[in-house]
Amino acid sequence: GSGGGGSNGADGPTGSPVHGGVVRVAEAPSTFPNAIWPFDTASQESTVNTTQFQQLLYRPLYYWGLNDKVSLDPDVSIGQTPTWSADGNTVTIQLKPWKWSNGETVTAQDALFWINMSAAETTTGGNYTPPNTAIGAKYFPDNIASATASGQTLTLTLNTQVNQTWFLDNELSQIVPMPLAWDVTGAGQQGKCATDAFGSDAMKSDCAADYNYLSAASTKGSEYLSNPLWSVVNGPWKLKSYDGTSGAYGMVPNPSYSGPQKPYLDEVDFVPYTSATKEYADLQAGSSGANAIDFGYLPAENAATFNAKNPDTGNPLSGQGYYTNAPTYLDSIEYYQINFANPTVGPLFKQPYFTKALQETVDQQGMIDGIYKGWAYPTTGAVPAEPAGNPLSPKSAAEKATYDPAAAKQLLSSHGWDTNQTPAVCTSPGTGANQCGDGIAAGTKAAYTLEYPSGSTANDTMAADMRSDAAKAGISINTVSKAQNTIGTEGVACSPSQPAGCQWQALLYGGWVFNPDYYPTGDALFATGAGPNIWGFSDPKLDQLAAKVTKSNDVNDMYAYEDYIANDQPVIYIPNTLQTNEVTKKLHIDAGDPFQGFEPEYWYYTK
Amino acid sequence: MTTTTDMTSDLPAPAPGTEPVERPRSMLRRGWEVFSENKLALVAVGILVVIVGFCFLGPLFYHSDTTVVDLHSVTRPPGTGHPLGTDNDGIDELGKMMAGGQISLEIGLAAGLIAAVVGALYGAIAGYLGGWIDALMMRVIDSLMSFPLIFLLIYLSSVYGKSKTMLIMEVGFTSWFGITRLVRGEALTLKVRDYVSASRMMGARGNRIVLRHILPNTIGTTIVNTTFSIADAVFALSTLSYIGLGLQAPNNDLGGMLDIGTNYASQGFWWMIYPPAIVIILIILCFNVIGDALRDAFETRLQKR
Amino acid sequence: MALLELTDVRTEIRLKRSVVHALDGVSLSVDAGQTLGIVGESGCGKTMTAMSIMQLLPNGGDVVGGQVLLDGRDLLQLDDAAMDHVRGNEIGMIFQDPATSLNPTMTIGKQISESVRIHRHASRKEAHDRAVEALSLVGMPSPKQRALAYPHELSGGMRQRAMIAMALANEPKLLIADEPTTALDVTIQKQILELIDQLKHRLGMAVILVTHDLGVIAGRADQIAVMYAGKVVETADTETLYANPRHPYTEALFASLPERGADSGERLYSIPGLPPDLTRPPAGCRFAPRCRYATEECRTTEPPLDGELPEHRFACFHPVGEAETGAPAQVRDTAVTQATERTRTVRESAGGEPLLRVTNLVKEYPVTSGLLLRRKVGAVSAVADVSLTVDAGETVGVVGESGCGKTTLGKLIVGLEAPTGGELLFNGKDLTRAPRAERRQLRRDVQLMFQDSYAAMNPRMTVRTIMREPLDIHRIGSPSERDKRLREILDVVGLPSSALERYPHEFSGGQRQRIGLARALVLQPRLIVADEPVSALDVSIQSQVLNLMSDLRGEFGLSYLFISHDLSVVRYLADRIGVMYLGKLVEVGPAESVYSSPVHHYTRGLLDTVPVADPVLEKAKSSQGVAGELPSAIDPPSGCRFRTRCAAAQDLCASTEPPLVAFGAGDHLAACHFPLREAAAAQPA
Amino acid sequence: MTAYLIRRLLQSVVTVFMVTVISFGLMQLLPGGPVRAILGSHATPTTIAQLTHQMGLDRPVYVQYWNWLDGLLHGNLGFDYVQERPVSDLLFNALGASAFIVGAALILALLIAVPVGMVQAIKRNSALDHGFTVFSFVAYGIPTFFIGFLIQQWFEDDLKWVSVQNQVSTFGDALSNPEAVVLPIVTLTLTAVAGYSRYMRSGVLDQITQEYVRTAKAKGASSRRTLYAHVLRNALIPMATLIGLSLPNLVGGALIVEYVFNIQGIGLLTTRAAQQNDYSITLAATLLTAVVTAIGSLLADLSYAVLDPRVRLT
Ligand SMILES: Nc1ncnc2c1ncn2[C@@H]1O[C@H](COP(=O)(O)OP(=O)(O)OP(=O)(O)O)[C@@H](O)[C@H]1O
Ligand SMILES: Nc1ncnc2c1ncn2[C@@H]1O[C@H](COP(=O)(O)OP(=O)(O)OP(=O)(O)O)[C@@H](O)[C@H]1O
Ligand SMILES: [Mg+2]
Ligand SMILES: [Mg+2]
Ligand code: NI
Repeated sequence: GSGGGGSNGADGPTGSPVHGGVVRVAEAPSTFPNAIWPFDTASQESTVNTTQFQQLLYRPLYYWGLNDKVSLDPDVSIGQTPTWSADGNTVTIQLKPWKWSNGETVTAQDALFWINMSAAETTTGGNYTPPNTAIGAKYFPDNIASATASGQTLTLTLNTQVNQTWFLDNELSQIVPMPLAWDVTGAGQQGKCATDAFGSDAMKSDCAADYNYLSAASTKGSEYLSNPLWSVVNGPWKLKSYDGTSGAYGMVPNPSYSGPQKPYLDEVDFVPYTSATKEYADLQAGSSGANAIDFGYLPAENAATFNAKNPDTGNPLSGQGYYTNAPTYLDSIEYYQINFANPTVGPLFKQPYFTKALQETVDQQGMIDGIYKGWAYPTTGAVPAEPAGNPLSPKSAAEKATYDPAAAKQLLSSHGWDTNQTPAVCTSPGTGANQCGDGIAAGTKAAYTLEYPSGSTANDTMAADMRSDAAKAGISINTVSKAQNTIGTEGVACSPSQPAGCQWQALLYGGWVFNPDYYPTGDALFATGAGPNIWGFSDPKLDQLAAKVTKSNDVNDMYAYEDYIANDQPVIYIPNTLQTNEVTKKLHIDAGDPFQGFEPEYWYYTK
Repeated sequence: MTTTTDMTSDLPAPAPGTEPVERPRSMLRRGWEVFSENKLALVAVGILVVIVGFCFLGPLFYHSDTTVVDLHSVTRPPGTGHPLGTDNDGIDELGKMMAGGQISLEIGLAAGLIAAVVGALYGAIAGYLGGWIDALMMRVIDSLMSFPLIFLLIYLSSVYGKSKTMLIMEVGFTSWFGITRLVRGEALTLKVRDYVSASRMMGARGNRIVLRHILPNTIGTTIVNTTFSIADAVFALSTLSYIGLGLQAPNNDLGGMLDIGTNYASQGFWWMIYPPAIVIILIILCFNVIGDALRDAFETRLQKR
Repeated sequence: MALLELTDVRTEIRLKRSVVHALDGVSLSVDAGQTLGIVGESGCGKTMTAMSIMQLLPNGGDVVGGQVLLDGRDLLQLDDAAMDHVRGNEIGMIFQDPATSLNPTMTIGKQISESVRIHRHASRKEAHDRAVEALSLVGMPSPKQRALAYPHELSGGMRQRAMIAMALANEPKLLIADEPTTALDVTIQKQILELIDQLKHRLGMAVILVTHDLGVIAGRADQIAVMYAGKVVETADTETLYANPRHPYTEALFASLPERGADSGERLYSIPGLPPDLTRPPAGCRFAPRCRYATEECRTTEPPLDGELPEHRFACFHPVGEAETGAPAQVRDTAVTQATERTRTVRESAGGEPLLRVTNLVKEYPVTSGLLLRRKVGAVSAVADVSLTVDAGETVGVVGESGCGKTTLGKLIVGLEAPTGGELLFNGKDLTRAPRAERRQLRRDVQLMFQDSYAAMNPRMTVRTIMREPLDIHRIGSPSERDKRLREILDVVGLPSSALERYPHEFSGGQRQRIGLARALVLQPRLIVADEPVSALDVSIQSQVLNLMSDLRGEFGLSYLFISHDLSVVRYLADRIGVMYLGKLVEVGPAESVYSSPVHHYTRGLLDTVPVADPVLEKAKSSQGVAGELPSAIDPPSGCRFRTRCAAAQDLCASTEPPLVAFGAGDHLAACHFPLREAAAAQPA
Repeated sequence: MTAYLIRRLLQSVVTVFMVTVISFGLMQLLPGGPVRAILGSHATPTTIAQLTHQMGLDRPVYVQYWNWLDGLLHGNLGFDYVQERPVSDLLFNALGASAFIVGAALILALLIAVPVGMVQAIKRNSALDHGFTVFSFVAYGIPTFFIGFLIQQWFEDDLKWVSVQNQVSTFGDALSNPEAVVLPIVTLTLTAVAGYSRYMRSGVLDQITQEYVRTAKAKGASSRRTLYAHVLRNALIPMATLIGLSLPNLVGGALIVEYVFNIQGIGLLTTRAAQQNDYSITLAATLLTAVVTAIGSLLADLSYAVLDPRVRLT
């Protein structure tokens, strides 16, 4: 959160800020940014890449997170509040004349560059959701009829009715102005993507040429510093060092940053770790050493039981010079993905009774208490219950996580499964009410493989617990731990047109932070064919409801969507965890924003 | 006896044939005597027997379910119901150690035996054939031995998988080079021994010489080094598990238990670390001590005492 | 007063579970300028005596009683530092195997000068000069350069010279030589013994010469002590002892010597049984269990070391030989010399095709060099153009220095090596070129008896498996027939059939050699190639094996090709003898003829070199034997290969290779341009 | 001696060549072939065909091998499709820290093990000997990672003698941050000392029973002199080959301590790559370490040849 953040006592020392100093931040185990260009593919779209790396360098048109709420921060945004034409078909945006570090002004052309790129690169762009013609739903940029830039003014004409909140929160929020210095197709070869007319054929090929060059350069870690492309920034920070082998990188203030809140610190270093154990060992060495970690995290197994009033209670590293600030409730839901289109287990997951039974075997509260010691809260549906600011329907606000393996078992046996063995076996195939369901042959086993990220004891335990509890209901989960990256590359979209991506059965990769789809309509996540929806989930009714939200300004449409999806099970929910930070006592940081971003420009040492 | 073979003169000397063919202690007996003189080795055998009993027979007497996770009783210190406490999954540590020890031992032994068979055969054949073939076969071993084992193992396990059978093959594959070298060295000296010449002169072929004469005489080396390679296999396996490239949950070997346990070191949950660590160290230690004693026993085999 | 005097020395070696009573009351003395010889079977305590003097006993060893007086000073009372000063300074010592007794990573010059530096506190330079001096003293050629050589760069003889130089660098009063020549060739042995003798005179020191060889000691020692089982059983001056041994053990040792039986054709005497186990030495006379004169008294009471004359003492209640009065001894017929007539075989085939005909046999081993592709850069000429016949029932002996190609010849004949050239006809059929099946058949008729039967038996197999192996390989008979055959053969070689179930290591050396012979006999061969079958055995056991071989020859009509470096053994058994030198057969002929009137200078030298167990003969020998060392077989001398060591060599010898020509009657042939006697008029084809 | 040197050199050229053949073979044996391994299981036939062609994998094996080898000789270890970087970039970066740790541990271990083994042999069966024997057995029996863990526990967490928070990846890093590498080096040294000291002990014992030692004593050399002038040198010579033989072990140990102590060396890189099924790095690192150890053993052997006069003639 920006702006008024920091009022909370748990944000640390309240003395007056000092300018200067270096902060060393511990990275999560084996996790570090690997793409610098803020135009990510689906697999590059991770919080590490976007909010902990790219956004420090390249500021989006609209910046979210005000006072730790799901709310736009107008000061930090480049774009002024958009103005709508009366008919609601045209929206005009004035860009503040911020400067790129190469001296050029951030103009509407820069925003159009991004829009053109996203219109050309629909197959590669990670945020793209294809139009659903069956229900007449269109998403960005398919819902744009024309886009023009003139000086600081960006004008977009729509070809469909939209919910304006949604359009700002979920569509305009994606736009990241790109410097014209990037409009190149090779070193020193001028491109035309930024200047082509939106939607023209020339735009498609010109942008593709730019894309090929930029996307390749974006992953060449060894050239981040040497490649002039990436020296042009407009964020508060610029890259000082980057080591693609270890994952270490450092940021220093961008002197030509034009926005508010210029950094206090001289430098922020991100320190890689291969294991949480090692990170913890370093924290234990104390915060005073020359190379001490100033901002780390406490592995779940070492945390004391969570005390919401004073998160610092029982902090094992108090003596080492650290305090624990109030945890950030991310605007997110946690789940693992089940592959509806997997030829083997897809038919199973397509049975609502089965996924419901599966969800019943997930002991969220048990995990929260047993694994996370209270540093977590249950995921109860598709719209985050925390933090404040989300449009929760009364029904979903009242939703509780349940755990009832006996009921789950009952569900299976009442649908034609022999649950006397694990895995249960379908004995009564067919589509009747008490039969296994469509596509499930006799003898099918209630079994699938769940891959989850290695390197964290908490994850291991969670997987073991889910396996153990599912077995109680006759469902056999084969849990396999793999590196986070591996799971990321494996979990590519699975669809009839991409059968090669359908190998995996279930993946615990990480949940969804509603960023930049800040309005949790689900169109960018659960809609048929949505970019992140790689698990082949498709519910025509749901698509319709979601599409309706994008068009109507009525919040009841949102509630209708929510209440519908509450009885659906697009994913299997698991607890949302709260990160336990360990911060050097001299360092003031306010609670992080709900979008998992790092905002080190707000951090300072106190006198 | 005919007169011509009567070696006695008319002198009062006993016929040489009736010389007492005194039966000295047999080779095995003598080996055992040397071995059993080594008190440390006897203790090691004892400990190993206890550990094997603990791992394989223990579950018959001590019942615990090592598959059911119980998040309401995680990381309990030792106490009633859980003599060695519980782990982060709420699983009884003692029962888990039995299961983990079983797997560690099974893989270690199987891999060690594979190494012994492959290594001894390869070495004996290379040594016997000699010349170009030997040179080539040994360069292969040289280069395989240049690979740091753990690198090779990491590669193999990440590529070919981490199931029990694959791990046996992988660990087995990486542990036969040492035996091969030694056996080959011995084969080189054995094949020029007179008894091999004698056999060759009688018309014996290569396979007979390798199988009947060379291999049996390298058995000492092979046994001694199998013992060591079992220790090494257990060692390697635990390392592999520790870095997360060994067996996958819910099949945990002792190394995997340590991997988890060490995460809780700063919490003071000693029962998740030291019991499995001690068992694994004891297994490795015992096999090494036994191997050492066996080597002594085999080396002094023909020594007059 | 004697220079060194041992009184009642008792030495024990403490093992883990037992104590070896290695020396039990040994009393000896040596005077300055005298040589004391110590003889006895293996394990009787010769080395322990030497080591007790030097106080260099193995781990656990300790002198537990007695006195070792050197110049009246008891060495046993000295502390470590003082003893260090005695070793190498007052007493020098040389060991059996110069190859292992020298530090492999230090130049010999350094090793010698170390001794000088320790005792004389000499500077590096002085010590080095002294080392070079010592090397020239021991007759090392070009001592200056050799001082800089490492042991492995020297030949065996030179190494032993270096050892001697080291021992003598400080001109000690006493030199102890423990089997100084056992590891060396006869010709070198002679040179080394001569050298020690010379140096003894030159330096006026006392020498203790330890050996198991009665011949070696005969010509060298002034006094002799015969040891048995940790005790001195007889001691006398050399002439007396050889002429009139009083202890039955000494007597038996002499009777076992093949040279004593060679002329007479008598069976050799062999001492039954084995020496006692010194961890539990028997009460009474230790020789009693093996003694043919032993009585009850011998088994209970220990005989004192005593005698009619103080110079000749023996520990026996029933001495043999002549009681002495101080007058010159008269050799008496002892029981031994009345041994039965040895069964002489009759040579079956005179004329006709011999059993084995070797013609122009050549074997060269390639010498390779090069990096990856091993190029052949030369050849070891191991056997060069040898022609030889063995008739049925005949024993042909082959003698020669080490490395002359004897073993290679044997291997070629039994088919363990393929010849480079020449022909091997067995029974008229070519052994190397016959069809495979026939060759297999022929091979069965030629068997090899190894020098070390123990090494020739797989230690992991029982005697049954070992002996059955030839039958198994050739698939002869049913299993029960095979076993029957084994038992028969064992019976023949005088072993009980219970031996079948045992392992080789459970037998004594002599028994093993019998098993080796038995195995060779299993296939009922017609020719046995025996490669040094007795050279690893003690004389007493050696005689058993020789007797057995000789007996079997008659029973089975066997022929032997008998290979040995020991001329006396060959002479005892062989009908004809071939002398090899550096791959060549230089002389061949009937045994008597070759011995009594050798033609080739090499044969002559060899005969002179071989020590004979007769002090009179031995001391009378004037010739130096064969000088120098065997040249390399890689690049053998041109012409006559012996010319480099031959006193009679002339230019002709270098340019032309002498052919084998007949000398005298029979088939006595020799290859020499300047023979010791005139060639026969008619040359054989 | 030159002949020996050259032969040994050629031998290790052959060995290194074999190392590359084996590595290449391992790469070929990847399930589904190298391309599928690179692209992952979800690759489409067209992308597979594309990359297959691009990598030249549709050519005969020997051509592929040749091209691959040619690349190796030019420092090209392949391209990592997971991290999208040339493998050599990644590897050479990480080599420094590993080299420092291995080198330091090797030297330290020898400095400790040689005198320890010697003393053990001389004072054979004394309490000291038994003590060290037990120590080396135990040190040998404890998995390296656990030794590392214990050392970290004691020195870093409990005693707080060192605090290690530095990221070390290059040789220079290691040199300038001794605190960061001291514990890993201690760990590795401990394991190495165990092996070396036992070897040294038995080497000295071997030599002590040699006959030339008896000769030296017969010369009147004192026990001290015998030991230093004769036994020690001869016992040290075979240590040279031992160093060569133990190098792979040491490098393997380095991998583990890097993992435990978070040193950004080649071991950690490999482990991480393996955890991410990033075969090209794992394989290249394996190959690289094998080549380095092969060269190491060569050097050890050569020093053996220099030390032992007996080798010179052969
Ligand atoms: N290191 C040792 N440990 C135990 N016993 C030994 C040792 N050395 C010699 N002996 C025993 O001491 C006795 C005397 O041995 P010694 O070496 O003096 O015999 P030897 O007469 O020199 O024999 P050889 O002719 O074989 O050299 C033998 O019984 C032998 O077994
Ligand atoms: N396999 C071999 N390769 C190369 N050279 C050999 C081989 N075997 C023997 N020689 C050489 O051939 C020559 C004759 O050796 P051989 O063993 O026949 O001699 P020998 O007379 O039996 O000697 P000894 O009395 O020592 O047994 C020697 O110079 C020896 O070095
Ligand atoms: Mg001796
Ligand atoms: Mg020979
Ligand atoms: Ni804030």
